[in-house]
Amino acid sequence: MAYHALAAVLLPLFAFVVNCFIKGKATGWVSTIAILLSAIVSIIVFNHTFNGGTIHLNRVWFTIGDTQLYAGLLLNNLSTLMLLLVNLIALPVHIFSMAYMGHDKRYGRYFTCLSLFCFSMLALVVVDNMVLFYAFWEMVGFSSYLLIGFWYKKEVAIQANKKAFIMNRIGDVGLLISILVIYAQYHTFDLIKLFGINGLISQSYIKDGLWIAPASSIPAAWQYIACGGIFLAVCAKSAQFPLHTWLPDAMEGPTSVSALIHAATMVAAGIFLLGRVYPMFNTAELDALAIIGCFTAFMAATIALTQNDLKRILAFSTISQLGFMVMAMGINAYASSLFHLVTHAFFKCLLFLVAGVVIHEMQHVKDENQLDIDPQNILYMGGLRKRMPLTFIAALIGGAALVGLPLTSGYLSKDGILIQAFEWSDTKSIGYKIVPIMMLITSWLTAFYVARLIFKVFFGKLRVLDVKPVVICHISDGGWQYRLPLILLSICCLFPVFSLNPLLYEQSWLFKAFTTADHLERMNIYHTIIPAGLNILSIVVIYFAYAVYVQERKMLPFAQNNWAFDFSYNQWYFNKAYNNIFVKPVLALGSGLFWFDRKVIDGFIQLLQNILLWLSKVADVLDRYVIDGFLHLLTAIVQYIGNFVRSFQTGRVQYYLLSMLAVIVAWFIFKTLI
Amino acid sequence: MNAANILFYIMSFIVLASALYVAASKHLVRSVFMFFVTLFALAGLYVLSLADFVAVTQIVVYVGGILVLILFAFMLSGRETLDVLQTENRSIWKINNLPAMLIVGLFFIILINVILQTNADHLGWITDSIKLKNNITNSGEMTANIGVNLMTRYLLPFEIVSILLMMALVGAAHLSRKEQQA
Amino acid sequence: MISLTNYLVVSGILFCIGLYVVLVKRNAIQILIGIEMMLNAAILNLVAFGKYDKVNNGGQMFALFAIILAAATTAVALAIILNVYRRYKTIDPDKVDQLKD
Amino acid sequence: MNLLTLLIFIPLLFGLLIVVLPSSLRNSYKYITLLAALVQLGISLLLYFQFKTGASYAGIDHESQFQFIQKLPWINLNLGGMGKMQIDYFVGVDGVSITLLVMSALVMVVAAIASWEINKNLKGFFVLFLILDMAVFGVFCSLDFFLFYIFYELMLLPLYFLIGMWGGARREYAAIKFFLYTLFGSVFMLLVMVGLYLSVKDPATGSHTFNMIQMMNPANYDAHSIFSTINHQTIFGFPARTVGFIVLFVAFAIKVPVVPFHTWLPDAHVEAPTPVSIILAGVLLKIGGYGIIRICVGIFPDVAVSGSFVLGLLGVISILYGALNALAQRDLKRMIAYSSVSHMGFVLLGIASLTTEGISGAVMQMVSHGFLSSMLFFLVGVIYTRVHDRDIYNFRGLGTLMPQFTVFVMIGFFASLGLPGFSAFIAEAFTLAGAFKSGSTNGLVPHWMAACGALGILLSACYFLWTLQRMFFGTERLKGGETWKHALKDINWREKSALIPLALMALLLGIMPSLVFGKINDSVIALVEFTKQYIR
Repeated sequence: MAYHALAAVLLPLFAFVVNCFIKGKATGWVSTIAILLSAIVSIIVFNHTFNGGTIHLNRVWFTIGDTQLYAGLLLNNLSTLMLLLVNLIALPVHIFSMAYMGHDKRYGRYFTCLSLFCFSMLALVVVDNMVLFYAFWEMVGFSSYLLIGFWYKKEVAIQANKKAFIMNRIGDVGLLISILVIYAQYHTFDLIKLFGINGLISQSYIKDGLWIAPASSIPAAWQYIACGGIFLAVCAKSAQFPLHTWLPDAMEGPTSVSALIHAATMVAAGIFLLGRVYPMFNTAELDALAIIGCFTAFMAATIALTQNDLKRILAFSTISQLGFMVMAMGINAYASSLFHLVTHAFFKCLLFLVAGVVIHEMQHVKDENQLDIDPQNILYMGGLRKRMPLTFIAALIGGAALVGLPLTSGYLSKDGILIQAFEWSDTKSIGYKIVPIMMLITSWLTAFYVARLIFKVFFGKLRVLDVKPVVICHISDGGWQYRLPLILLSICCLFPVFSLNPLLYEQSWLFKAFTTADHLERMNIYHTIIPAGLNILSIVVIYFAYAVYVQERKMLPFAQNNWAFDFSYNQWYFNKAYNNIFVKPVLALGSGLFWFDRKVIDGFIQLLQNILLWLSKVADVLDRYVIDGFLHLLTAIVQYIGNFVRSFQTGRVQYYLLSMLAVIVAWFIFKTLI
Repeated sequence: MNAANILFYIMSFIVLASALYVAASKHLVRSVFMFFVTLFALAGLYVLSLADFVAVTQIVVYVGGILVLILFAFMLSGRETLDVLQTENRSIWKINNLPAMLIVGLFFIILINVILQTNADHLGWITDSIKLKNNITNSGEMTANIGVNLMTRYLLPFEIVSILLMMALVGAAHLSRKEQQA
Repeated sequence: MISLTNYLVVSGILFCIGLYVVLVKRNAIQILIGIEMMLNAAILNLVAFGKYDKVNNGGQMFALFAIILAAATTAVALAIILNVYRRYKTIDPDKVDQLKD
Repeated sequence: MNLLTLLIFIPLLFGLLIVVLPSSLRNSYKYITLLAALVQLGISLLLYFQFKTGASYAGIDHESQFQFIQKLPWINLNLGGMGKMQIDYFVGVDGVSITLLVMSALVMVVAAIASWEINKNLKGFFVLFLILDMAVFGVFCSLDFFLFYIFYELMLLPLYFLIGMWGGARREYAAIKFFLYTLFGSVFMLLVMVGLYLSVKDPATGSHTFNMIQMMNPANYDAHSIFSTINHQTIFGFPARTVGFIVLFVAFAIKVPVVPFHTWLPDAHVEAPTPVSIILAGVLLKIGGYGIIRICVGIFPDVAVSGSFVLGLLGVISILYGALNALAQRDLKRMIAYSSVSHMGFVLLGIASLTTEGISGAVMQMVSHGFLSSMLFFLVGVIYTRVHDRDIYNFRGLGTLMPQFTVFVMIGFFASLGLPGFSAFIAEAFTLAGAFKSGSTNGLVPHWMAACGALGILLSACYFLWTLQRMFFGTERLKGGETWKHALKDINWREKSALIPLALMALLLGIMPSLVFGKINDSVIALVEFTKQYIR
């Protein structure tokens, strides 16, 4: 099976290499066929491996000192699931892209990068050691960089990809540091040896301020630093506070890319990392994780309320949902977190593809009528329900899943998280209650902004007409390349795929695969009250949104000129703050150091040089005037005496007399003194 | 302090003052005439040191001879010389004179130094001559004594001087004659 | 009695003045005057010391010879000055610094 | 004929050929030079493949374990009462030098290709180039300190002239600065060398020797000599061995260059013509690192152990300082020069850790940086020869004008900033791994230094990406307008032929690091073992 998995990973790489050398439409087919094959292989792998124990295959990569580094595959439930998931998301996106990017001049380049991403992502989920994990972790970031900046002439796009890469780099450095700390502590990079059952991590403990491992011990601070590094990596990749700001900007890339990378797969890699290294964390660190996730989820949801850019709303909702997953990890709801990861991947990808179709059609409208509008702005949309029914239905399904309405996959995973959050808070002090409560509020906020999005886009009337009364518009669902992915993904958003019981998340096969304890025994009040309360209130909120946006009733809290709106609309001013707090000081530090380098260090060298020059001049003077000068002096004395004597021979009588007298006087003085 | 002393001081003051005037004067004719005064006063000093014959000779030869000769000389040399010389505008304090003054000053200090060190009044031979009554007093017939000495003791120098004098006169006459087409 | 030292001091001053005149003046005749002054200073010394030689009268004798020789030199010098003047149209000794013409 | 000797003196032969060729054939000089470099590359590859690995071929402090040895008596003077003077022509390689040899040979080929742009005084240029070439290989191969020193000094002179005569506007300033700096280092090195000579006795002959390998054995030191390992002599009140180490270290630190001895580097790089920049960055800097490993650590392991904190600190400072300075640059070449400072800081950090990972990583970083910095300087040269401008702000959207060039730039930049898959990633990761491990095992370099070093990776991303975004992306906007637009043609076959091998090597080493690690591993283990006895 391991070789199957290897094939699944290498197929996109093969497509990438082939695409490097060919051009034109063929590239799309190469990539799509590769991902199709890969998906088929991964289904086989999944069937064989899921719940079938761990498969580990490795070969020596290289030897350094007496440490041998292996390159290998590690297939367990988590990686097999991710392998399948990535392929299942990537396949529709590839199909979608063939149409979506069909008219782009750099079509070939797009699929080349897409294949590179798929390879990196697939490799990331199956590798068995931390070095390779880091390598593909960063490769994923790199391919995302390439794809965000795909339209490299667009200034915002290249700003965004730079920002994305650098922010991810912060996380990468964190990850690198924690990998290296772990290596220093355990002398191995192997994931199984480290995090497996009875692995090295589970054998180590913190005692008396020391982090004691079987091999060595270092101060406990380094355990926190290692975990902090992983947090940082998770925050960067999964766009959690405080490193979340790159994700909304990353929406400058093609929408299909956003669907694949920035909604479903790459951003989930952070959660996947948490899943991989889960045994490392102690309670305090998990609490921190829960708080980060909770805060991010809430913050992103509030921001999503006011955004007008279709993709940006979805981006913030992604951040929010990722916050849910991170929090779930933090509250020990490991299985729910991964469950939500999977369901979220499907419905968010679906929503992005819907957005892609809408944007594509709006772009057509814009091009055909030469309008000066932003095709992504939901304020210009509306009433698309009738023109693109399939898309509308897909959006409804996706939206319902995102809100967590019953009968969708989102209901299963999200409610599971909420229920466990309440259960978790019961075991903690009262202050921790705020976490589940905020999550609850976030859920309602989610319901509101999803409703706002759908109502604005699909209901009412086409607001482009406000800009220009008569427009040619051929808005439709598009060809099969659009329809097929939407249908596929919509199906995946419904409950039967995950659980036969639409109301009990515990019965999902996916959930069961990751839990050891049987949660059915712990049926308590939360299990009924939360889903019910949540959904009822969600429906209320949706109706409220309907009232505001479709029936256009004026409601007081929706004035757009208060500080709360500004705060939300400007994304809590994070960009500005980061620019002022980090970017500018670092640049200033760079300039300052350059000044220092020029003036102080180089100045010091210049000083030395000048001293040297001065010394050499002194030596020169010595040479010229003292040593040479001595000879010159001799000649000069002779000459001077000659001249001196000659000067008496002026022929002037009085002068002679004067000289004589002077000599006499001198003689007398001489005589007197001696 | 007797009359001789007072006279001596007066005379020497005149000598020095007139000599200084000569040195300082820019006017040639004036300085020449001032030189007369110097010479006269000197003659007075001779008299004070009891050398009346020398004093007379001084007046005769210098005042009567040399100065007249000088006056003649530049009267002969023509008017324009005088003009040039007289308009010469030079101050004694000029910087050019500074070395000369310095040297002369130093020389003077040396001279004074030597004079004071010599303590001339107590030189051996002078005290001897006072003891032996060999010094001239204002009682004696000194002019006769000079005459005798000239003809006896200093006869040879006297003759040589007269020959020299004659040669000088002849030479001077020869030099100052108008040159013909030679 | 007038002290010999007084005579010597006066003659020293006179000598120096004469010397100064000789050194400084730019006129041959004035230089001649300076020379005469120096000579007179010397003669003054001779005369002053001659006071203590009653028998031989050495001091006064030499003073006489000196006076006469001074007269002779003056005559010759004046003759020379006249000749120089005729040739160079100047009697500034500084400007007469060529041995040949 | 010994292969190493052949390798060292091949350039000299070709150089002589150029000297005797008349100027009318001046167009052939570059081909001759390229041929020399290719022959050298061939020989070095032959050496590489013949190089035997295994614990019995580790080298370091065992003379018999070196390979391709040639040892000829060179200057043997009987000084009577003073003993015998023994200077050998002694060359040989072990794991540390073999990879650097191959790397240098390849960089030399690239530099020879880059020399196409030289158009004045060709004979002088290529003869100096080949002399430099010879000296570089001599330095890497010589095992006799005297021979080492001669080659070391011999490098200086051609470089001085190459920068001073074929350089940019301020070439004389840069050349003098470079010359003074390096001369400053090497003059004091001479003193230490003589001191070592007087301290060490060859046990076989009983005479003083310059043999570096004999210098590594503490038993060979005279008990009363200045660098005696038993009696701790002092110089000006400082322990003599410490002083010796510091002097040698400063000499090599100037080459590396380590902050604060680095300021010659930006100037020299900026003013040097492209091929010389390539050699400077690709090869010369490595001589510093090589010298620190072979000589500073090899001969003074006791001091290296006790001073490793300072070494590591300097390394970290170099990493961060160089990176921050690079961030402030407008001149592309200067930016890359500062990035070299930053990247070479990893070498020092790795060496300071004295762990197998750290030293292997350091050697890997040297090899990797050899390829990558050559590539980057070559890329700068491409732009500079076209429009004679290097200011980052004067270019915009080069990606549209020169797509292939941009691809190479991206490869170069991303490889340099440590993208996995390229050699720099492996090198930097393992340097840092070694540094971290050192804190846990031998305690030489504290953990926080390694953590700070990791920040350098972040900063390198900042300045490379900024440059990339500023110069290559966006809509095209050039300072020179249409003239530049015409001048900025995409790269030609010659340039590609230089860039492709470098990019491929960087990629290959990133995917198969065993190409380097396999050869150096035994030597590195031996070196670590060798130093271990001094760690308390």
